[in-house]
Amino acid sequence: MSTDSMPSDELVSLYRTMCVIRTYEDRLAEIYTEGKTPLFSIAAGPVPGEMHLAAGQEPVAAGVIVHLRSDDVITAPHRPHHFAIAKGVDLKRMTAEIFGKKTGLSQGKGGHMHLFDPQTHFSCSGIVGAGFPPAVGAAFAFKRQGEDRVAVAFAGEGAANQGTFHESLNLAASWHVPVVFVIEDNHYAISVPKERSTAVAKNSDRASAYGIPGVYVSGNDVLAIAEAAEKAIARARQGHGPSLLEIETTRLYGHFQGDAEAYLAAGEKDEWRHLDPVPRFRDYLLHSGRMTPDKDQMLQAEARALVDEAIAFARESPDPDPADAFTDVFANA
Amino acid sequence: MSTDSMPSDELVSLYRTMCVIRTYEDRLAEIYTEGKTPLFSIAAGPVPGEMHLAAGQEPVAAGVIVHLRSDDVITAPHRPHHFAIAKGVDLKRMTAEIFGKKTGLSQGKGGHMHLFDPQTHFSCSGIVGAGFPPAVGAAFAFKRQGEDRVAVAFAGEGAANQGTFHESLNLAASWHVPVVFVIEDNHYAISVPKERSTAVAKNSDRASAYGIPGVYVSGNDVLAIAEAAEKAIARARQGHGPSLLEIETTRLYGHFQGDAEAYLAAGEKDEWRHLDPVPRFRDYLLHSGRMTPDKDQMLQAEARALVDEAIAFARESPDPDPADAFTDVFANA
Amino acid sequence: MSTTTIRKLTMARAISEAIAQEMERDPRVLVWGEDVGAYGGIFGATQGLLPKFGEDRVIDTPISESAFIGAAIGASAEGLRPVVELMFVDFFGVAMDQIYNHLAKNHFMSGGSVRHPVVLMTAIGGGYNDAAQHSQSLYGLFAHVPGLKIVVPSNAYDAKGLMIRSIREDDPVMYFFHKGLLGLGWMPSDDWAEVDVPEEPYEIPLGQAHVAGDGKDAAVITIGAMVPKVMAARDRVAQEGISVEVVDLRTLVPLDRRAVVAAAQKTHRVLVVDEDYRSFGMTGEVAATLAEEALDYLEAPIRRLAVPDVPIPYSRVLENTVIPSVDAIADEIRALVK
Amino acid sequence: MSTTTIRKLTMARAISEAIAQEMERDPRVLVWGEDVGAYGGIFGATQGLLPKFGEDRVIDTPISESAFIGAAIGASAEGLRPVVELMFVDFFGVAMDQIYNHLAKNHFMSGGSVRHPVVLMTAIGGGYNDAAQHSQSLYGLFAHVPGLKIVVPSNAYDAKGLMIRSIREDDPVMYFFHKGLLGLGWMPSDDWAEVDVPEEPYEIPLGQAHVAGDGKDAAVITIGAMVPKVMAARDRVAQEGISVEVVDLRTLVPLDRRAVVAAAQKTHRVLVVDEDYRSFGMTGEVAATLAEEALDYLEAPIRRLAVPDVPIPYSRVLENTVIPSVDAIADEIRALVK
Ligand SMILES: Cc1ncc(C[n+]2csc(CCOP(=O)(O)OP(=O)(O)O)c2C)c(N)n1
Ligand SMILES: Cc1ncc(C[n+]2csc(CCOP(=O)(O)OP(=O)(O)O)c2C)c(N)n1
Ligand SMILES: [Mg+2]
Ligand SMILES: [Mg+2]
Repeated sequence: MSTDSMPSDELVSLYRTMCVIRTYEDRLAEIYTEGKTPLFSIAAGPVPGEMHLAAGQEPVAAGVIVHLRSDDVITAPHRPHHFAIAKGVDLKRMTAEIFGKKTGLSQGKGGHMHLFDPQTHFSCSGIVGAGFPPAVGAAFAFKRQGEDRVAVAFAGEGAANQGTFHESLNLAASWHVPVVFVIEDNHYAISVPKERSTAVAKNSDRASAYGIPGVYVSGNDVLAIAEAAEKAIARARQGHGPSLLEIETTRLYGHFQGDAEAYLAAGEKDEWRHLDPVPRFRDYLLHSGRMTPDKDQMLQAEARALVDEAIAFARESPDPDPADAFTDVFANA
Repeated sequence: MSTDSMPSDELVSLYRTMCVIRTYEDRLAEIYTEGKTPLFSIAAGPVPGEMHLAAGQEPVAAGVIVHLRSDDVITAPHRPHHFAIAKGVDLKRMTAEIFGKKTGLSQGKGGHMHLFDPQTHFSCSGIVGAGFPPAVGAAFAFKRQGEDRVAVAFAGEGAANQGTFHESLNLAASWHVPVVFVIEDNHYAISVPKERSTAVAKNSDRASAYGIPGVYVSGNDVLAIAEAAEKAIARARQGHGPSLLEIETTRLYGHFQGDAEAYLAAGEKDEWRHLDPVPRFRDYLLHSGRMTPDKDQMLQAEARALVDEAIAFARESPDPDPADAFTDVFANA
Repeated sequence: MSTTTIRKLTMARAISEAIAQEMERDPRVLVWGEDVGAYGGIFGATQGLLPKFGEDRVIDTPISESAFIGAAIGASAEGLRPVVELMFVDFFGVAMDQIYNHLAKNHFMSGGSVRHPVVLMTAIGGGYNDAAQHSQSLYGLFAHVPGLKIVVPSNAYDAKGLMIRSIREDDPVMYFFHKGLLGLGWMPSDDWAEVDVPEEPYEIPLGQAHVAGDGKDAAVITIGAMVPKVMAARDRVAQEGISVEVVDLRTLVPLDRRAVVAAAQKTHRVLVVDEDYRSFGMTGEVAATLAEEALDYLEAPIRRLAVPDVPIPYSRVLENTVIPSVDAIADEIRALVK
Repeated sequence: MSTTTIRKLTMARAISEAIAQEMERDPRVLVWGEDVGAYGGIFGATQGLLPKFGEDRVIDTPISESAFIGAAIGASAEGLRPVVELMFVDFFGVAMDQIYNHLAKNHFMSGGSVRHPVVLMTAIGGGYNDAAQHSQSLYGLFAHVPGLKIVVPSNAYDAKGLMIRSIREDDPVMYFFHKGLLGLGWMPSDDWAEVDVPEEPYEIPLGQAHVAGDGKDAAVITIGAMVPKVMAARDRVAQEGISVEVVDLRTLVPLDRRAVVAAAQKTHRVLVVDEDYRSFGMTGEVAATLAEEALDYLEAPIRRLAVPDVPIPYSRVLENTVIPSVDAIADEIRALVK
């Protein structure tokens, strides 16, 4: 663990967020198989469609979003749950959405890749690289409206090769708007390793192409992430313009559930295990005396209860009405 | 003028190319007004439609393309004539195309922004930034086919803010293919100055985002350009991968003919005049004794004759047949 | 009693006046795009806005259409109402994902909780030899994907009322102005489009076609710059005793199918004219609507006249061949009533 | 006498076999796209190619669709014949300019001197709850713009023959495979599409519809994954004594208008079924063709069934509402013959 100037309760709160995320993702991984075994079938069960889980990537969400307010904006990618949870999206309505239920954030119209929550100013998209421009636009609105709000665009390292990355960083820098671009480097874009798709080792080095700060945070270390993010977000909030963070992290499940990861070298994934941040951060907190084992047990129980409750809510919620398919194409009909 | 290790005849040949381009562009500027006065009308006269002239930008074309062979590929932007001339595109057929004639490169289907010449491997496009990806693809074909050919993508400084710039440089660097990206920095994209649209002063600094060399050549100096281009093209031809050049140049006409340039500050354009490369290079050649005044007169006369001939050919050529509009949508009908 | 000043305006002036009035009324309305500031828009749609509203509200962008159109998504979700210019519709391909997967769908995908009051305005059309990448209409393609309202005015009066309505919509609206209707001195332009326009702001609702000419022998259903051409063809065949009803659709989404059907019920013979590509577009949809809802009224096969599925060629003689002309329209009408 | 080995193949296998055979025959044929190498294509269309042809010919790309689709333009002009995968058609918006302004138009804009023998293959379709950005068909949009051939196979036999023909074309071909026809174990898939496929290479020409079922009371014109659904509906109404002709268009460009008209001449009643959006698309074009060329044969209004101009919703109950089902098709047929 790197520096730890944070008070213990804040550290424990980071841990708590990570626990909720991990509990949630592990539980979804289980539920996702319901109705899909013995032969995996993507369309079957209570949670159909693609499912991109973020277990292993908790520190990015927790460490960055701890510095955000509820009125700050997040645009997230196809792998969105950890960000949504850290941002405080209502877990019940989010889960109901993932279950395709009427009580979901979008009444079942959006699904796991399309979580929208105007209350916490959260949105995501299934199109790689699509979240960069809207984040710039939101930041522009804040500047124009004289607000000290900030927008954060999260995306994977694969997304940094999309044209929108370049256009958005340039536009944000030209407009000098309060946005932070955060790249999650989990080493892979589906089956394609970063070093075979990206011409530089660190996307953060690309910040110089826009005259903005770029920082790489290695080790999937929530404290280092929180530290780097604090600076970038404060900078944006104080009107000093955009910056770029790239954060090393690790994808503990496959790209999506059902991915056999046959493209990985034998044992390759084991190497990533040392980056598994939840036990590492737990050990750190316990060993440094910042958290008692009891507190840990309690937090984990709380996380389970929260997730249980959300899932029960989702399961018990009614399906949408077939006629709902025809509404909400337009606001002014 | 910077270094001049080139033999005199090569220098004079560079000058000759620049003279032909300048003569051509000035003549087109004149012809373009035919039938369009007293009230300018874009659709009237022998040459209708938009017209983007490259007078002032001759050194970029001459200095880079002098290092190319006829089997090397060029993709050019909406302002293409100087590149086409330097590449050796048949001036008669090119001019006939610009006049919309049956004898044109595309039998009148393409026009000034759509000059295609498979013989010299030249093409251009009216879409800003669109030439980057095809150049990477051509370079990939060369590598795959074991050829020592090179592709060069030219574009304006405004085009460097398009997503295709980023994607193509990254792809080229990842694929390690023989392509050179050349940005013409004429300070403006239509009415928008570079410093208001581009977050860094030099696009060449963006090369580091792809781990490739990036060189800025200032002063619109054909010798400095030729020197920088020689390295970049040799590097590509020898299999050492892509590079990026940005070249300062100057747009002596408006963005397109008919542009009143009301967006320029008073006197702003006069400042650019010192960058007018043709008289400067002429003076240099004369004063350094590399070219006699007689030779100069002869070259200018030759340029005029060449241009006259091309324009006469275009004027005298027949229009396409209306039925031609329906052919060439597909090769296999 | 209120007095209204009415002047003849070019369509370009009508558009910029509409935007200016909405900007005055509502500080959330802003304009951005390439060359919309000092230049006033390549086609004059933002003329006069920069001096009036300043650089904070009239903003030149880099040539980064994905970024600046996508920015309208985030900005509109957070309180602004941007009017964004895509210089030529032909350039949509560099930004289509932001347009159709996000701007158009977020309202639906969010179950109605997110709104994007954005006008994306863009220049369309040929007739001045700008060739295959600068002369297209393409609105049929945007009408095909759900979530975008599609506005295509044919004259200055409609242009103003439709623009004001578009800015006030809480939905993304694509507003297509034809270069040959704008009344730009340097562009061949149909005088027909320069009409009386009240100075005061007014709205024209989306989804209401307009009967531009009454007739009984045949109906021509059309839109945009084809409206004046059809009206000219109507005058021509009137001298031959053929009476033609002309329906100006004005918007493709919503599509006024009732007006389409009514025209067939009235005249029993229908020609559909368009400057977009012929197949899989506007003419197909209108003809299909008639085949579904007005079959029994049709006394002759539907006829369609549009760009015949070729890229727009550069050369004058070739371009004139593919873009429907008054002559060609008149011929089609004659064939229809024969 | 030649002997031909015939096996039942899934459509995914048929596609990858077709590509492999063309790669063997012609060293200029290469494959690139996201996850086409070690992964074998997310939908298996490039399965087995990497081990067989190596990394020089089967190439994983960055997530840079404009660059790698645009690269096919330059590569094909300089001697290669790339087969490029766009993982889902829904992503076209990030690369559309390269596709429609360049790949599609360069042949025309060059007066025929430049050729782009490129196959751009892509996955389409819903039915597995992947929501609004991963479930579309959208081929109608590509059919609207000139210069692209549009292929949409409905079964493994056609898939192989059409792919081989597509690779041999000197024109850009967009090849759309429906995820629900591929025979992937993990994706709901129609067994109907898994049919006998000869091992030897063979071509199916573009532009020839196929009568998938003979009938006399009504005709259903359709394409892609709707073909098996229509065939199932046909079986169902057959029990009620309704005899249905089924026309599988197989390609939209070229469109076999003769087959469309013939179906109307034979049965006098036509339903058009599609999984693409309803308006301004395939169903409109087919219906319009009938209104133009077969009006006198029609004894009932044309009917259309397609995705009703809404984004594809996520929830199962909602998605099932908008994607034409066997039930809905059967109901439409019944209404048509009433
Ligand atoms: C424009 C676009 N191209 C391709 C895809 C398919 N796709 C979905 S996720 C993904 C990989 C993304 O990798 P990365 O950005 O590193 O994020 P990660 O999945 O590793 O979190 C791809 C290629 C897409 N959704 N959108
Ligand atoms: C994608 C796209 N956006 C906008 C335009 C309109 N446009 C044509 S040229 C131009 C300016 C280009 O500037 P630059 O790249 O610097 O080239 P220059 O004209 O200065 O040579 C613009 C905005 C276009 N053709 N394509
Ligand atoms: Mg990744
Ligand atoms: Mg420039």
